[in-house]
Amino acid sequence: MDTGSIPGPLWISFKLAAATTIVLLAAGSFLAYLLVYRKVPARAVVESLISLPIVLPPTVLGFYLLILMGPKGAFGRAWEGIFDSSLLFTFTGIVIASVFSSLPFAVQPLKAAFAKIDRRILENAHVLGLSSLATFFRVVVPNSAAGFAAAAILVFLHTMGEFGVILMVGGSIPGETKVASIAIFEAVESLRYRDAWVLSLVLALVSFSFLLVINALNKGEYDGIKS
Amino acid sequence: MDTGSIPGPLWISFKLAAATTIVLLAAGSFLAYLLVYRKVPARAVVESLISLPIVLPPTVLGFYLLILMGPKGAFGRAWEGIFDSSLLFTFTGIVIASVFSSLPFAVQPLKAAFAKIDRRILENAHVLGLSSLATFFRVVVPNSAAGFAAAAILVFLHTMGEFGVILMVGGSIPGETKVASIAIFEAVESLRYRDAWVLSLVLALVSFSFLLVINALNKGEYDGIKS
Amino acid sequence: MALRAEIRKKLNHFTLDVSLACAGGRILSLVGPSGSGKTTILRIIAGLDAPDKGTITCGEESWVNTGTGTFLPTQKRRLAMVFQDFALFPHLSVFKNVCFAARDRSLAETLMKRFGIWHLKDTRPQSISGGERQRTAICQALAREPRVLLMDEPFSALDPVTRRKLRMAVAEMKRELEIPIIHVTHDIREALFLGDEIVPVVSGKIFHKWLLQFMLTTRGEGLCPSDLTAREDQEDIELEIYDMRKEYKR
Amino acid sequence: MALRAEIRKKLNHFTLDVSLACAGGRILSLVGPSGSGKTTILRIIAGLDAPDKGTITCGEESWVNTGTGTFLPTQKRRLAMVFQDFALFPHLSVFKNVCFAARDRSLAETLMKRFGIWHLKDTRPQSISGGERQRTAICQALAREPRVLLMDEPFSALDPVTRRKLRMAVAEMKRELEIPIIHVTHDIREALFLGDEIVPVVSGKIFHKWLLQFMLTTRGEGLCPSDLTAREDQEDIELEIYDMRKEYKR
Amino acid sequence: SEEKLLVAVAANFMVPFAEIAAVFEKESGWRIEPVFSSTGKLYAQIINNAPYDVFLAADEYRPGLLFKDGLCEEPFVYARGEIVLFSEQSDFCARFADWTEAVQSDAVKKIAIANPETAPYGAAAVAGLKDAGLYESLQGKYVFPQDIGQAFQYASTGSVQAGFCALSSAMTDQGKKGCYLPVKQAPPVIQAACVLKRTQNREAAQGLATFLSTQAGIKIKEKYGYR
Ligand SMILES: Nc1ncnc2c1ncn2[C@@H]1O[C@H](COP(=O)(O)OP(=O)(O)OP(=O)(O)O)[C@@H](O)[C@H]1O
Ligand SMILES: Nc1ncnc2c1ncn2[C@@H]1O[C@H](COP(=O)(O)OP(=O)(O)OP(=O)(O)O)[C@@H](O)[C@H]1O
Ligand SMILES: [Mg+2]
Ligand SMILES: [Mg+2]
Repeated sequence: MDTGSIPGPLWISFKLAAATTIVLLAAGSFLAYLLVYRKVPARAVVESLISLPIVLPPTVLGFYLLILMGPKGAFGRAWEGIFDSSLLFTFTGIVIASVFSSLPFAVQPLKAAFAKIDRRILENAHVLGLSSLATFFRVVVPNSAAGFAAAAILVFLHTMGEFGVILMVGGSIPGETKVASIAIFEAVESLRYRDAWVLSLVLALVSFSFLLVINALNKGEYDGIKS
Repeated sequence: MDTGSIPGPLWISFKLAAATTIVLLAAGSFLAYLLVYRKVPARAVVESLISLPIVLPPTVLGFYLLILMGPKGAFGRAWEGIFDSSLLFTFTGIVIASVFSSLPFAVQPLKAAFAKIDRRILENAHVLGLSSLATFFRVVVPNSAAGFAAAAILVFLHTMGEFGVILMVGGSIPGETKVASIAIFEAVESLRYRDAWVLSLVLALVSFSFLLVINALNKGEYDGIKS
Repeated sequence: MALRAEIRKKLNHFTLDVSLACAGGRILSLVGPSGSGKTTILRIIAGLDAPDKGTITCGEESWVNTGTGTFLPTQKRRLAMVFQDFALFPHLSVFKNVCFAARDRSLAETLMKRFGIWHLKDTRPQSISGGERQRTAICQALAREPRVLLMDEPFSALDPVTRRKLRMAVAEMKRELEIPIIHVTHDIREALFLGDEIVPVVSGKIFHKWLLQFMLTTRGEGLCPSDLTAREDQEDIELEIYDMRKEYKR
Repeated sequence: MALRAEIRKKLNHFTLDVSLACAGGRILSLVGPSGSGKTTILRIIAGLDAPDKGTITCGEESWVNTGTGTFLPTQKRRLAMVFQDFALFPHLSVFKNVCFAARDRSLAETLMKRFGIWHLKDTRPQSISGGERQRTAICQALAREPRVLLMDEPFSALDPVTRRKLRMAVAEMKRELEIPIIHVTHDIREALFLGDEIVPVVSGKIFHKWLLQFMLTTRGEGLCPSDLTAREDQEDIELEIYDMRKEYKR
Repeated sequence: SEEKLLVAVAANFMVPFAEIAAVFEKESGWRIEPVFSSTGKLYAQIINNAPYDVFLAADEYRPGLLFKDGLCEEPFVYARGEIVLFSEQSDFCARFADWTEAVQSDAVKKIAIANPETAPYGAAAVAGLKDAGLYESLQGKYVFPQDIGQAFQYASTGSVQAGFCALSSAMTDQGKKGCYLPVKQAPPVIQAACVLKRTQNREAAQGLATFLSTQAGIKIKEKYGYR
C-alpha cells in the first residue's frame, strides 16, 4: 500500500473525472433535451429522481449503490450476467457510481442553457429541413457553450473532490480505485496535515488548469458580453 | 438522546438549506455578474478559487474551514473580535461553511445564464437610462430565471445532502447543528437500515416539493420552448 | 405543383380565415395592415403553427388536414422561409449560414455574389448591418432549393437601389425555379411588380377593398395611376390593379 | 439645444468619417445604401460604440471627445433610440415595456392609443406582430421624454397606411418636443416628408451625389419630380431636393 | 449551564453507547448528547475548542496526544474491541477450519479491511494478517473501506465474501444472520477515553467515565462484543 504517493491516486482521479465528464455531458444533454423540448410524463417525478443523488449524503448514496451494484442487487446481477465480471471494486464501477452521483450537476446547467436558446433559430433550423436530432447537434449544442462549460466544470471538479460514493463502491484499492481525495482524507485523519496541504494544492492546480482549458474552449462563444 | 427522531434534524437541514440558498443566490449572482460583465484581473485565478470548494473532499474542506473559523484561524479570530462569540459548532457557523462549500453550484449556472442574455436588450436598457445596477435587477435577473432555478436546485439539494463539511464545522450538536444527513449517516452506521430508508425517503420528498416550487416559479419564464 | 391552403385559426383579437392557392412559377403577394395575420398565414403554411381547422396541400401531397388529423412536420415540407425578423445562426459565419441547408456550395456562392454580400462571407451575423443580415437570410432560403418559398417582408431593411436589384433577381428566379412563392410586403410597388396575384388581408380575412382604401390614402404620393374614388365593387378594383401592374412592370 | 457630431471610426470594409449637426426641433434624415454606416453613426451618438476619433456635443455638454478622453456613458446622455431590430424586453408586457423608462404613465397610455397598440397592452412582445413590435419600440422611446431622439428605420415593418399615420404623429411631435431628432430611413418619401435636412451616407462618407443616382434609378417609380440626369454639382442637387420636399410636403 | 453532557464518540461505539447513555441518563438525571464521528475528525474539532465534555476515541493515541497538550485529564481505557472474520453466508464458517484457511480459499475473492491508515481496527487486522504471514500473499484480494462500520457494510451486503469486522458488529441482529471466525493473531483494539479540561460539568463527566466501568456498563459493553 502506498498511501503517501500521489501520482497513482491523482492519475486515477483524473481518469475518473474525465470519464465521468464525458459520459455526463452526453447523457446529461440528452436528459436536459428531453426535459426542455419534449413532453415528459410526470416531469416533476423524473426531475426529482435525477436530483436525488445530491440530496442523499454521499456515504448513504454509496451504500445504496453498493447494494444495487452488488451481487444481490438488480443492476449488479444484470451486469454479471452480461459481462461475467463483478462491478464493485473496479474502475468501471466507480465511473458508473460517479456518473450517478454527479448527474444533476450536468443536467441542471444544461437545462438552463437549452431553455434560453432563441426559439426563432430553432424554428429556422426546422424550416431548413433539419430533423430534431440534427437541430440538436447543429444548433442547440453550439449555442449552449456556456451551459456545457458550467456542466463540465461542476462535474469534473466535483468528481475530483468526491470520495464518499467512490470509496464505498470502489473499496479504495491502490492502483485501481484509490483516488486522490481518499489520499487527502487519510492524511487529514492520521494528522499528517502537511501532506494534506500539499495534496490539496495539487488538486487546486489541477482544477486551475482544467478551468483554463474550459475557458479557452468557451472563449469562442460569440455572445459573451463585454461592457 | 434522540438520534432516531427526525423532525429536529430535518428542520435544521431545511433552515440551513434555505439560508444557504438565499445567501448564495445573492452572493453568487454578484460574483457571476462580475465575471461575465466586468473586467476581472486574473479571472482564471478568481474562477479557480471559487471552484476550489468542490475539488476538495468535504471532510478536508471541513477541516480547513475548522482551522480558518477556529480560535486560531484568521476568520474565527476576527469574528470573535466583533461578535464576542465563537463561530464553530453554531448554526451560523454551519451556514457560513455551507455557503463556502456550495459557492460554485450557484456561480456556474448563473454565469452561464448571464452570458446568454441578448446583448441588445442590455443596450436598450442602457439607452433608456438604467444604471448597471438597475439593469441588473430589472433586466438581467428577470431574464435569467432558468439559471436561478438551476442554481437554487443545486445549492438547496446539495446542502440538504452535504454532511462532511457540516459535521466537521458544526460538530453535530442536537438542536443546533445536527442535520438530517448526519442522522441518516448514523442510521446506516449503526445498521438501522430501515430508519435510513425512511429518512432518505423523507429527504427525497423534501427535494420533490422543492423542485415543484422552483418549477412553478420558473414556469412563468416566457421563453421556455414547447415543441 | 400548386400550393393550396384553407386555414382558420383564432388569434388574439380576431379569427384568421383565408383560402389561398398559388401555382408553381407564380408569386402570390400578401399585403395588408400591420397585425392583420400575414405572418401567421406563412407560419401555418410552414408548419410552425397549426390551424384550428383547415387543409394545406402541396401538389399531390397533403401537408395539413385537420379533418383526418394529418400534420406533416415542418422538416418534411422542404420549403424555405425568409423570416420577418430574420433568424440567422449566431454561431456561424455568413457563408456557413447560407450553406446551412444547401446541397450545393457553389450555388451559395453565386447567390451571395449576386446579392452583394460575398465580401462578408467570414463575418458573423452579429457584426453586419441590418440590410446585410436580411440579404443573408434570403440567400439562405434560396440556397436550400426549396419546393415552396415563403418570404416575410424580405426587402424591408434595404435601401431602394438594393431593393430594386433584389426584386429583379427574385423575378428572374421565379421563372427558373417554377415553385410557388408566397410573399408578404408593405411596399405596394413591390407587390405590383412581383406578384402575379395580390391578396390583401385585413383582420384575418381577404378583403379586396383594402387595396382601394390604400390607394386613396396614398394618392398624394404618386402611386395612383388614375382616380379610384367612386368605384367600390371588387371587379373594378381588380381591373384597376391589373392596369397598375402593367404600368409598373414596364 | 443642438447635437453636433464629428466621428471617425474604422469599420470592417471602410472608414466611417462624418460630421453632422442637428438643432433642437429639427429632424436630420440619414439615407444611403445598405451597410453604409448609418446604424453605426446612431450607435456612436448613443454611446453604444466609441469612435476612434471625434467629438460629440449636445448643447453645452460634451459627450465624447477623444482628444481629452471624455466619454459620457450611455445612461447619462438621456436620449432614446428606436433600434433597427427593436430590442423589447421579453419579460414585460407591451404596456410595461412602454413604461419602462417613462416618468409619466399617462403619457405611455396616450402614445399607445395614438399608435394603435393600446389593445395589446397586456400581451408579451413575443406574441405580437412585427409592425406592432415596431410601434411598441417607438412608444418606448418617446415615453422616455428624451433630450435627443435617434430612430433607426422606425417604420420599416409597417404598412403604408399606418406608416403615414405615424409619420404625421412624429412630425407633430417634432414641434412639441423641440429636441434634435436623427432618423435613418430607406424610404426617400419619408426622408423628404420628415427631414429638415437629408444626409446621404455612402461607404461611411457623406455623399450628396448618391441621392441623385438614387433619383435616376428609381425614376420609373414615379418618384422624380423632374429630370436630374445632366446636372451633377452638389448645389443643384440640393436645390432639387428642396423642390422635391416642398412638393411632397404639400 | 444546562443539565446535559456533550459526548464525542468514535462511530464504531455508536450502538453500545446509545444504550449506555440511556441507562446513565436514568441514573444520574443528566441528559447525554452524543456526537458520532471518526476519531480523527473529533480530535481536530477538540483542538479547535469543540464544546465536548467527554471524548471516547477508537484508539489510545489521540487521547494521549490531547493529554500531552493539556487539553484533557488522564485518559483511561473504556473498551477493548476484537477483530473477527465475518461473512454474511451463514454456512461460511463451517466450511473452514479457521480464518487463515478461509481467507486463502478461492471462494473468497475479496476481503474487506478497514483502512489501516485511519482505522485502528484496520491496523489490528493487518497486524493479525502479518502475524499469520499472509499479508503479502493476499494483496490482490483486499478492499479498503474507510472505517470498521463500512467494513461490516461490505461483508453484510455480500459485496465481499469476508471482511475483518469488529466483534461488536457480528453480534448485532444484522450480524447474527451471518457467521464469524475469531482472529486470535490480531491484537485487541484498545479504545481510550478522557474527560476534557474545558468541561463545565466536570462531576457529571467524571460520573459518566466511572459509569463506563461499573457492572452495568460492562454488561452492556459485553452484550455488544466489547470487553
Ligand atoms: N405568437 C402569437 N400568439 C398569439 N397571437 C399572436 C402571436 N403573434 C401574433 N399574434 C397576433 O395575431 C395577429 C396577427 O399577427 P401577424 O404577426 O400574423 O400579423 P402581420 O399581418 O404579420 O403584421 P405585421 O405586418 O405587423 O407583421 C396580431 O393581432 C398579433 O397580435
Ligand atoms: N458590430 C460590428 N462590428 C464590425 N463591423 C460592423 C458591425 N456592425 C456592422 N458592421 C459593418 O459596418 C458597416 C456599416 O454597418 P451599419 O450597420 O452601420 O450599416 P447601415 O448603414 O445601418 O446598413 P443597413 O441599411 O443595412 O442597416 C457594414 O459594412 C457592416 O458590415
Ligand atoms: Mg408580420
Ligand atoms: Mg442599419
